[in-house]
Amino acid sequence: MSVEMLRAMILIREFDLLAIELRKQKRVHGVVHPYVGEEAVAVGVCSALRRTDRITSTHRGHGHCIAKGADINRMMAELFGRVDGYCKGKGGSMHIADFAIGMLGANGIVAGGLPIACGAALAAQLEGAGAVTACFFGDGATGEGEFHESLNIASLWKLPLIFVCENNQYGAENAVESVRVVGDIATHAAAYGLPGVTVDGNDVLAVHDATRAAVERARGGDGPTLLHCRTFRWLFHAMRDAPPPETRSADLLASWTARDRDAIARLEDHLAGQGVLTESALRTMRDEVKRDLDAAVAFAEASPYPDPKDLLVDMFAP
Amino acid sequence: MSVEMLRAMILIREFDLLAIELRKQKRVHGVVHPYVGEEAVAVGVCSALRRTDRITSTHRGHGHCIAKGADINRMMAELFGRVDGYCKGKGGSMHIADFAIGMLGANGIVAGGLPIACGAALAAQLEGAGAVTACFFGDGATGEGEFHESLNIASLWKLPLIFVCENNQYGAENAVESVRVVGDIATHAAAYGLPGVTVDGNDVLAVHDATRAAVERARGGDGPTLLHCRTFRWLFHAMRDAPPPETRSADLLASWTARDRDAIARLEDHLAGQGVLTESALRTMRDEVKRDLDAAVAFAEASPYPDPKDLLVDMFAP
Amino acid sequence: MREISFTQALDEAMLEEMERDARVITFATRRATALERTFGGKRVRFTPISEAAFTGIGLGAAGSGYRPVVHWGMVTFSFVAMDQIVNQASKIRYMFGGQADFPVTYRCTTGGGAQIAAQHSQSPYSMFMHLAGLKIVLPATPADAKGLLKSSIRDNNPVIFFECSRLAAVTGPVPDGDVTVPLGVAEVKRAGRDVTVVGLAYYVREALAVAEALAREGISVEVIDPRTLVPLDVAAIRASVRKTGRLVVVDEAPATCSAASEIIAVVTEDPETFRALKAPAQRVCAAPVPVPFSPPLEKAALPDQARIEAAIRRVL
Amino acid sequence: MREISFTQALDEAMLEEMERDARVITFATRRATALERTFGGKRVRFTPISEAAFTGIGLGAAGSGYRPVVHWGMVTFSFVAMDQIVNQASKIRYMFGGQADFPVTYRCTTGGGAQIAAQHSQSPYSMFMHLAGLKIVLPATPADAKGLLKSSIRDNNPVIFFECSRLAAVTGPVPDGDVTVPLGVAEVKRAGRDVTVVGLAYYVREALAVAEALAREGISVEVIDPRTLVPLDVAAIRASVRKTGRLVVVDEAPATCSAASEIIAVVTEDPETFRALKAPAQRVCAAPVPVPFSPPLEKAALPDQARIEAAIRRVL
Ligand SMILES: Cc1ncc(C[n+]2csc(CCOP(=O)(O)OP(=O)(O)O)c2C)c(N)n1
Ligand SMILES: Cc1ncc(C[n+]2csc(CCOP(=O)(O)OP(=O)(O)O)c2C)c(N)n1
Ligand SMILES: [Mg+2]
Ligand SMILES: [Mg+2]
Repeated sequence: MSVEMLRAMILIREFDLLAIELRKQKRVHGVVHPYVGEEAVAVGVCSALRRTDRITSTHRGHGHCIAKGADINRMMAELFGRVDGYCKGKGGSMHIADFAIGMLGANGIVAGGLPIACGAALAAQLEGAGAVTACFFGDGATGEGEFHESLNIASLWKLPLIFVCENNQYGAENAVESVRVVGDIATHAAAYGLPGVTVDGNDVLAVHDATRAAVERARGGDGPTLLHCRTFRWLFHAMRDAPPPETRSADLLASWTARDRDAIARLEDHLAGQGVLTESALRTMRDEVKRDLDAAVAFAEASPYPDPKDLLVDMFAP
Repeated sequence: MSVEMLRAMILIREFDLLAIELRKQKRVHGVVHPYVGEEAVAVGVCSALRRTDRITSTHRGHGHCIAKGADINRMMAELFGRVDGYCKGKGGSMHIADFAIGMLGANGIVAGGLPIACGAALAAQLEGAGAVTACFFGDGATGEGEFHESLNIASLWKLPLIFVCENNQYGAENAVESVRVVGDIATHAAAYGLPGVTVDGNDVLAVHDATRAAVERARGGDGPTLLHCRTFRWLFHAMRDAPPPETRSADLLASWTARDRDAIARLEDHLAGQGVLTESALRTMRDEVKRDLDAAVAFAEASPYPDPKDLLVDMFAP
Repeated sequence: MREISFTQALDEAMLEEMERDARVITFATRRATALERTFGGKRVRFTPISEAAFTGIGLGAAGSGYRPVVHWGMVTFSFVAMDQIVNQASKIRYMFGGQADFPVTYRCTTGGGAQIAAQHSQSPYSMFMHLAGLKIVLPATPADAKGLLKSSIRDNNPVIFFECSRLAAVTGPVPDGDVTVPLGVAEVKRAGRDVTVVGLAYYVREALAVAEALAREGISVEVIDPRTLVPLDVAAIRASVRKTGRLVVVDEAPATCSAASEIIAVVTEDPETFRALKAPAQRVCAAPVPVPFSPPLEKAALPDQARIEAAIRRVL
Repeated sequence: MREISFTQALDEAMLEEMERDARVITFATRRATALERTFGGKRVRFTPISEAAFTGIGLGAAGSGYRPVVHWGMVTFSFVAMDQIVNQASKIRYMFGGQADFPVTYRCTTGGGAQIAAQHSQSPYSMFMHLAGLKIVLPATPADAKGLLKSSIRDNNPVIFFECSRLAAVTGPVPDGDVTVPLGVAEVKRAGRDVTVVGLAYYVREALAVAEALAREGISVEVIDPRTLVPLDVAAIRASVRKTGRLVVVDEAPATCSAASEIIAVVTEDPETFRALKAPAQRVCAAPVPVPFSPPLEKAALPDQARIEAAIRRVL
């Protein structure tokens, strides 16, 4: 399982690094919000979920998709704006969804996914089959009213939900300390009568364990948990034609990207230390990831652009 | 000062009891939301404010107006829909304001006044003359996102603001326990890094003291306080043509309206015990209140309805 | 046929649809006591005053297999939830490439005339019509209310269902049994030759009263009730105007960018209908002000029979 | 005259107005570094991502003596704050009987064309126009952007100032010094005889390009830029249509209940203008879909020169 987690984290990182290159080359369109550095959150959480569990995501959603098991071919085709993309090219990077695997969509609106996640959790509660929903959002989202309303109602209704705050220390250019007074986002939980847990978001096993506990609680009918994952956005907030210049200090960046803090390196070292992963197995894994990504790009480029005459298709359900 | 507080509380109660009668008689229009039973909150808070301090109010706003020093003639004329009303008849019960005394308006939107109060507090902070703003809202308003956003930003900017939650145990027909898990609303404060204080909202002196402390903190530049006042709505939520039937238990009502819990009776007894208020002085006070209210009705009825040709007046400022 | 009120008709629709389909659930800030008794607290909930959250909950539950009916209370309160409506509900199916359906119905009351002033007397359906992606329903009679609410709940898309407050107590004949009214089909409430009056909600009644009065003078007024604003039955409206050559639209929303503007635009831009138009089309709408509280001002702000009649006479 | 970009023009307006009046303050979720350096962190703030709160803060500070300029970022994010706009800002002065003024300016970017898909490509000005009580500004050139932003900040009412994203980098001549452009005055950007084209924002440019091309064929197109949508310069638009007898309105919002619908309605309902109208008025608007991501679909969804030209030919 841990090896699978490592593979997923590497794939997420390489996917986004590739997306940046493709965007620079103008082969993919729109905006790219890289998840590089935060992989342990998506993978730690989703590895504790079942396929039938659901998630909602954010503008920075590629990692959540991959961690929940999305097909990178169709993701890549969506970035390329092609008909074989998850949304037939209608959505793009910020609106990838795969309802078949319970990925209910990226979302361009900060905190916009939280109420929707509550609704999915309500559905699961009514279904009674023990499914849970995990809902990803950033530190910046804690400034929004929808964050508060969702915590309140989820707690009141004991919804099977895990609120996953990805505190990557920044909302766009603003450091989290500059937009809220209390650093520990888990402190919000108390006023709603639900558990608030802070974990090292760069320790995928810790995230997994904390999620598992929250999932058990949720499946047991005891309601939601607020999981606060401290992590770091290695790269820029968003790019269109070119990556914007870095404005944060080199020291800060170095402290988070150091081998002992990088989630991927940490898991590699951990698995190596346990003797579960050899140097050559890791090399093979990285090669496979690269091959899969090359194949995804080939898949995307082989897919046609949507036909303008299909512009009105998908508007209203029959 | 305590005698003034008593007078204000009696005036508030009698004003609203009268408004109910006038509404039954269809002499005033629209909706009436009586503040009966909650008078100690408005009076306790506003007695700790200066005329140059500001408040924002709610749909249940008559008490806040009177406590801040509004003219009951012009209030009454507004309920009657007349040109001498505070809003020239354009606002009615839910939209009374008197900017001259810092009463920035009742508000028909639950939690809608909180951001506006933050704006007034920001203005005061920029002015630097030490003015503060008090912002009234109900227990039901704590379900709204604007409550959360306002607490966060006010704390971050150290706005000179007192958040006054009037927990009257109900939001319309719903008991507060049925819409939130944690009973003590002051617990929200911690996650924003500001003081949360719970007081007996039927003890006007306690409310006054707690407000004074919060005002001092605000004037000193240390930012907002969340003041949670436990009180009770004696009557129905709202009436149009007739008061709706009471759905709450007689025991519950009796426990809150008992002499030792009624804010007005308690202050009467306290002042009598201290020898500050004789029986006859009290009688005189009550007679004066009645006379003032009769005069207000006469003032209102003497005032004409607005001329329909003035329909477009007041739309845009020159 | 039974005569029941608009409100009773809506209550019947809810009851029957919840009986018919166990996936129909409902919530609002106000308790729906009768429904709760029948269907239990799992399917019938009351919520904290958190419109943004429970609007999104409706959408999320719809995308996960349920058919929520969410009552906002007054349309006023929907503005607290506007992110979920504009940025999510109206776009969610299309932007995800049609991979899931979102059968959620949002109900709300609308309109003025009850002296509850600016914030509580709004009629902003055109704001929602402008958003491609929502169906918009606005019934004018108890029978249409029941039949359209049933269709809305069965529709597989987000629907906003507006309930005109002044119609709540109005009674009318409502067929027994499971009778639906399709979305997107206008009804000619009265046939006529000389002028087409398109009325919305309460103003269908008022237009009919004016038509009745003018008939005595030999003026023949056709009254059309679109019943749904999205989809709008453009064909029916245009056909009527091609017949009468004259158009008056009556609604209590302010005129600017209103449903009335839209109806005039769809009539004017169609070559054949334009050629048939013999007089300037007229809007009879609210004055461009927030609805004032004081009765004489409120009356002056809203359309009435006199203003409808005057508009008809202007175009004849 | 200097040639500067739309964005530079707006920056100049902010700088000059903040210099001119110490009561002008500004906030947004994004840091305005240059302004902050000049005017300090008290007057120039960045906020948490809390649009509802900071929209109301702008209103409250305006009612307490300041002149806030609040930048929402994209208009998309204003929907989170819609309660403060619809229920508060648009009604606050009137419902309080005019006892205070609320000089607050809300800025936001708008429009599609950058492959950022449904949520981030909206042009919903008509939703705000419908609300009686807000002034609505939509400039098309750098000079108008600067002059209108100055007027908006000096106006004593809530103003929503839309900044078309596709114009941000466009340059044009901007007069030196303190030159304002009044709200409510349209500009004839090109005079013509045969057809009136009312273009909004980016589509003023596109309409001008089409006019230029058609001039070579001897077709004389008048291009009108309303510049402000509330107040709308109805007189100027009607006068032009009375002259040309033909109207095409071009905008990138979907057509339903749009500014384009409104312009057609004000033209059609005026007897004299109606009589002058020789052909059906035409809307050239976005397709009724959320703006799709993929470039060929997005292109198909939005108006372009070919569609403008086709509409002009249809009415000639
Ligand atoms: C309601 C809303 N306001 C503003 C924005 C613009 N915006 C996009 S991402 C972002 C920062 C979000 O920060 P955070 O929640 O911490 O997520 P992160 O980008 O760090 O993953 C902002 C302000 C938005 N998308 N939605
Ligand atoms: C945003 C919004 N949602 C719903 C309502 C309808 N409403 C009016 S008052 C009220 C209850 C408010 O409860 P609370 O905040 O406790 O104040 P109280 O009435 O008890 O003073 C509700 C639901 C409203 N006015 N605004
Ligand atoms: Mg962040
Ligand atoms: Mg209450």
